[in-house]
Amino acid sequence: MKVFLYLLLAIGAIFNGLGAFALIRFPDVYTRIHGATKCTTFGSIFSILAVVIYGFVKGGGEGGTLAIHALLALFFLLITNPTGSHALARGAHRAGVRPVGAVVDRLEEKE
Amino acid sequence: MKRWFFFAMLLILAGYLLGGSVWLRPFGEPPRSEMDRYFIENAQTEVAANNVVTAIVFDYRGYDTLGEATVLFAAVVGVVLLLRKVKE
Amino acid sequence: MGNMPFVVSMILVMVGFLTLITRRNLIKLAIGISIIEMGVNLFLVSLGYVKGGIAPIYTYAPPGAKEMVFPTPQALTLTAIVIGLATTALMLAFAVVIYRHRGTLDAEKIRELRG
Amino acid sequence: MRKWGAWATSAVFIYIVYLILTLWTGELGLWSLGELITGAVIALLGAIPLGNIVWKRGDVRLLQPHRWILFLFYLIGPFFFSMARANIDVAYRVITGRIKPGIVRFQPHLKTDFGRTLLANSITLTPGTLTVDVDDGTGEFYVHWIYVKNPEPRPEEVCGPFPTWARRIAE
Amino acid sequence: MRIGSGEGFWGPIVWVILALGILAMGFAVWLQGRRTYKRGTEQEEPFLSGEKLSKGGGAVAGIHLYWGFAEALRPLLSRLVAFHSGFVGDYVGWLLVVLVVSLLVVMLS
Amino acid sequence: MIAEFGFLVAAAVLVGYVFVSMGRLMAGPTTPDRAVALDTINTLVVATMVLLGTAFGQVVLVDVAIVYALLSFIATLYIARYLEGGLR
Amino acid sequence: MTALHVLTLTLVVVGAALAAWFKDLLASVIALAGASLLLSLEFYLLQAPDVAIAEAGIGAALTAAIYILAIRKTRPKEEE
Amino acid sequence: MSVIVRTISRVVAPVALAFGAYVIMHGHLTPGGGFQGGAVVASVVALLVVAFESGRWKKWKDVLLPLEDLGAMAFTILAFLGLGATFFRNILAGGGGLFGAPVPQLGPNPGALNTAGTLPLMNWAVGLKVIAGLGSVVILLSLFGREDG
Amino acid sequence: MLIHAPILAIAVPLLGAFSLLGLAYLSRTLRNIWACLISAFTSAMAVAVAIRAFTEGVVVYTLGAASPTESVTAGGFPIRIVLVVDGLGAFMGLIAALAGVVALVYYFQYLKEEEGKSLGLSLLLLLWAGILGLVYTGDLFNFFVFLEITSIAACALIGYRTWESRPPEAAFKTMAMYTLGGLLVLISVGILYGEYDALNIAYLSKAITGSLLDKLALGLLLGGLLMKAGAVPAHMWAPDAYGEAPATATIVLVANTQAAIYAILRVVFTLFGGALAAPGIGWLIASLGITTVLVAVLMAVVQRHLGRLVAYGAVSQLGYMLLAVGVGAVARGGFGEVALTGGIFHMINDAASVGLLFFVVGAVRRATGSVDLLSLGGLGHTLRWEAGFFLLGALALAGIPPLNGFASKFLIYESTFRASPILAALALLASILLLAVVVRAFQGAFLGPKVREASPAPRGMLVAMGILALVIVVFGLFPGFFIERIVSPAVQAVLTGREAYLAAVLGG
Repeated sequence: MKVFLYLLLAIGAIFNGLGAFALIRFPDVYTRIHGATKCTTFGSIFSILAVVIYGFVKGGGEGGTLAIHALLALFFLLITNPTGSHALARGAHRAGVRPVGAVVDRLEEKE
Repeated sequence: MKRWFFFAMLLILAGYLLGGSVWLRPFGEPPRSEMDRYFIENAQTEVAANNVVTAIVFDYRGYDTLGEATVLFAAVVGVVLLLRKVKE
Repeated sequence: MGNMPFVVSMILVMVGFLTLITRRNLIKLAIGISIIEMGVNLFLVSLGYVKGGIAPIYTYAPPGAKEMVFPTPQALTLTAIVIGLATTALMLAFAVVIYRHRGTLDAEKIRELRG
Repeated sequence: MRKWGAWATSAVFIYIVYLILTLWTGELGLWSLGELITGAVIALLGAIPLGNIVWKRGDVRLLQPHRWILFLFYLIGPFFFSMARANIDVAYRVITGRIKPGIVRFQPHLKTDFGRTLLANSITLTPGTLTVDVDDGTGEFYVHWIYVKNPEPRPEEVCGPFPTWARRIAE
Repeated sequence: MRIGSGEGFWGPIVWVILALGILAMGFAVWLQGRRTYKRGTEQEEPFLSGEKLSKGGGAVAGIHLYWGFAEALRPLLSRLVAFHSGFVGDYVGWLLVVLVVSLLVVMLS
Repeated sequence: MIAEFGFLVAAAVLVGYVFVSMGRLMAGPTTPDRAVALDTINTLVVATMVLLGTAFGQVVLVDVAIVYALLSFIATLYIARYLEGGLR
Repeated sequence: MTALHVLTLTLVVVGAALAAWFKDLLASVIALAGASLLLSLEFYLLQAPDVAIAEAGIGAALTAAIYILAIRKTRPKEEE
Repeated sequence: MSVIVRTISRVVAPVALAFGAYVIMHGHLTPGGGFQGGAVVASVVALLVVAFESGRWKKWKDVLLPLEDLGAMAFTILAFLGLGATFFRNILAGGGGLFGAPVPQLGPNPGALNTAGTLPLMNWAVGLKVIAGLGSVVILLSLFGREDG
Repeated sequence: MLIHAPILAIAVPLLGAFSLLGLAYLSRTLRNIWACLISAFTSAMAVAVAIRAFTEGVVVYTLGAASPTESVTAGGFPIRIVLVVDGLGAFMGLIAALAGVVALVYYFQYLKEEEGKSLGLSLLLLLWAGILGLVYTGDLFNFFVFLEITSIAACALIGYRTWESRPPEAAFKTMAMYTLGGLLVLISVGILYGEYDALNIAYLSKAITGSLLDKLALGLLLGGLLMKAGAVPAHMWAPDAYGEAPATATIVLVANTQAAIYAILRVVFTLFGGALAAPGIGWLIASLGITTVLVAVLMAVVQRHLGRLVAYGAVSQLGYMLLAVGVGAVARGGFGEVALTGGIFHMINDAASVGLLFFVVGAVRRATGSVDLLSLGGLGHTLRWEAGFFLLGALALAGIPPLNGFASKFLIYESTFRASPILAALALLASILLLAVVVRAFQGAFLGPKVREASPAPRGMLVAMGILALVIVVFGLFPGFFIERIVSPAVQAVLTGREAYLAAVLGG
């Protein structure tokens, strides 16, 4: 059980770190949004899943509340994170930031 | 010229404040704790609240909260006053 | 490392003051005041910390805990935070109205009241 | 009539969220009587301002339970799988730096707002794609693709089976 | 009705009597005026070496009073006016000065 | 069932990642870059808060994470709306 | 624990310094929101959840919103 | 904003409202209280303002400002209730009845909703005040300088 | 009822301010009547508290306890917020009551309805309640909160005329300075709390040992409060604020500034009066005071904006008070008592004369739409009453003998002379200059040929000015009476009342 939790935490930490490093590594805004959103969301799922499992195993009012609230936080992350990224990407495109080295940009053609 | 003078003043103030914060006391080891000890021990019996902070905010120091609500009210009234449409 | 929260709060106060005396944009001045407020709030909260203490809430508190963190500074900080928000809102409203009249936010140019 | 429906739906929604938040807080089953009553009062009052913002006509269909079951299944099954794939993909791109980005357009033929939203968020979280814009009228998606294989793609090339899922869940 | 400061004292009654006395003297002086004064004649015009004054040029605006005094103090006053620069950063800087001075004095005393 | 220390370590690692994102916030050539960095920091901090709440053994602390997950979204939306030229 | 404190406090200082340093007002506000968020994390570490919620709700969301609205109503750049 | 943001806002708004109400309601049990919950709900107003371009905010402002008066007055009147003993006396705590139940057990406990006397009522008054005040500040700032404002 | 008088004097105007806006939706007449009722009740409560404090000694009111006098727990330390009214607090309460009532009387006909009259009325009540709370409180953090209430309400009032370009600017500058001062006070409160785990002034005063950190806290407090009291060189917000605020708010703003001087007295004599009673602090305040007097008067010489000119005059009066406080802190007894008598008596004289001058300036602005001395002139032909009131207020401000300004300035000169003759000579010189300045203003605005038509002020405004003129004359003619009845208890509370203060709060 403990090993399982540690495994989940490790996966979460690794993917979160991947997101942070993608932020440094990629060349322009859109690719950074790719990396940051996908990896941090995925990593947070694992981190919070560890907490949820911990809470359910602990049981009782305390553990149950912990698990439910952590799940709720996860749910909010899951629905707000991609939306925020989408809004940022759209805002960046409207603000005139163009993808670096783009082979095709249909949105610019439309505007 | 004047700006460098202000910088010097800021440096002196920084010296005072940083010195004061270093000499204040070790972090996390308060020397006296009469008032807070009282709050922690008696909040459940006197106010019947589990959250001691709320018990302080609304009961022991409720008057501060009234003042603080007043500040917010004054700020909102001020914003309404400033941003209202004035007939030229 | 011992007194790091206190030192950091004072550094924040210094950063805010530095912003206030070097920058000229009115909104930047409001940002400086916000930074000072952050420093003061951190100072107040870290005053109440007790090593090894738990949050001062009895609901589902861990049974083996020895001590609780002091609650008074937290109550004070709550008040201070809301006061800070009120101040910020009012200052920004002033800045917006000043911009309406002058078309600029440069404090060097907004000096009709001098002498 | 429609207004009443919207109001009641948002009230139910708020009530459900409140009840989930206060699970295990009482002795009356899972909830105490006080929680149930306060939750109801909050739901009734909170639905007043949100009533004509939150729900549109036809959204009531979303409360059918089989859609929720499908949604959960989708979340755990294909969605999670492609998310994992997406992360491996990002790791690959971070390490090698092989990108060929571009913004492409495609038409998934989705009509409702919720369907479009579900698809857009799925696209954002799955391999190599990021929704940049959605045309309000025609419903065309503009997607930033990190490795463009085809400048005029069909929906399946970009996002696999997701449009079908979105149609099944939200329309 | 008097207040003392340890060395001297101040009683307003004496001053009121004094003021009444001065008023009475003024009244007496006013009574000595000429009976031949008439409105609307050349008696009303100010006498300035026999010259006629141009119409409406007789008033001194408030801003011009003590012009010579302000001119004599010009170096000091111009420096003071420059000191009140109206720039918010300066306000804060001078607040810092007051703060540091008070801190120094408190620490040293 | 003592995994608290593991939670603490994971939280520390996540806070370490915030440093990396802060580097992007510092360096980001355009404002959208900085906004993306802020978004990443938000997500990392939410995860950190949940982990720390478990590590401290206090259930009630997790509420803070929920608030954060909800509200960081709003700041992001304001930034995005500003970038696309709205809010006039 | 100590390491967490040190990390978070350093981050707060960095965020505040960035907020003071940026010329672009929007970037400045973003840095301020980040600093506020990390300050909230520090409050959390100092076992003050009430203050952390207040700082999260007020410092990070509402203050950022008000600042951005005010910038939009005025000029986005700090002119020199 | 795009249709996606609007749709997600429509989902998030009631959830955040319910959560803010939960924070206000459980102010005496869990972290939170009038200010915090009020700030959460006020940011719902901010969210709606940013997500929906609409002319209805002027109407909302006209509703919110009297509500703020109402909240402040309710808080003051609750404080005046204690005037039999002293101002701000918590007359309901420990007295039995609807709000006067004692805590279930001293020390750590799961908490009960109907404790703490006037505290929940004050939480609601302050919460109402903060919601209305901050919400109207956001709306006023966003309406300033517009033709329809 | 009367046992609750201290809190009613603060809570009732707050409730009034909250309810005014709602009431204004219903009917404006109702709103006006309600405001009058609130103000009458509040000033009655302030007077009742003052009578109790003058006759029975220190009044203590504990908020939230089972009974108002139960200020400490079994352990001997206070945990709840305490209102403490001693002679000084009662005196300041009287000033605030006078200022508030007069401002309200002036208010109703000064501002126009479409300019947001209800909002201004609400803010005025909030400012008033804030000043009363500031002077009555016995708790340091509560002191900070009320400082912020007064700051925000005052700044919102300063920016009242948003359609002009200058008031928002003045309000922004004032706001920045006030907020910084408040934050300095808050840091100081934090330091004291961290050392002694208490926030009660009496308890802290007993516990303070005079260590380096205490000195740091004192320095920060003094810095913030001296700024708020308008000491040179951090005085620059004051002429901006006074000059641009609507005239009805200015008298309350002056009372607010005097509350800062009250706070300096409280900090120097009560909070740090036991352990840190060094004369250096007194010399600091006195020298800042004399600098304030000189700089403000010299600046008044070159002004051409009537409101700003009077504002600089007001700042110079604040300098006199600071001078007196400083001399009192130097000596603490003997001629220090005389100085404090003069300084504290000067507060009410200053409020009356400066308030009267600003009221006249407001009437001039209302009548002509301009306060520029270059374009004014000959207003005495139409605004007869205003001209008379302006002359009276100006002479009182400059300290011409039969009026009240002289009575207090006389005491200040005498005592300052014994502390340092140079200071006294400079103060006297400044007074003469001030006379010259106000005579110039009077000449420029009211004498000379008639240049424009102006409508006289309505009756309500004249009544308010008349009240203040009456105060000036009566206080000038019978200074001994008032010094004996209301000033001397305040002075005794400052100088020797620390033990009584501590005993009243802490018991024993």
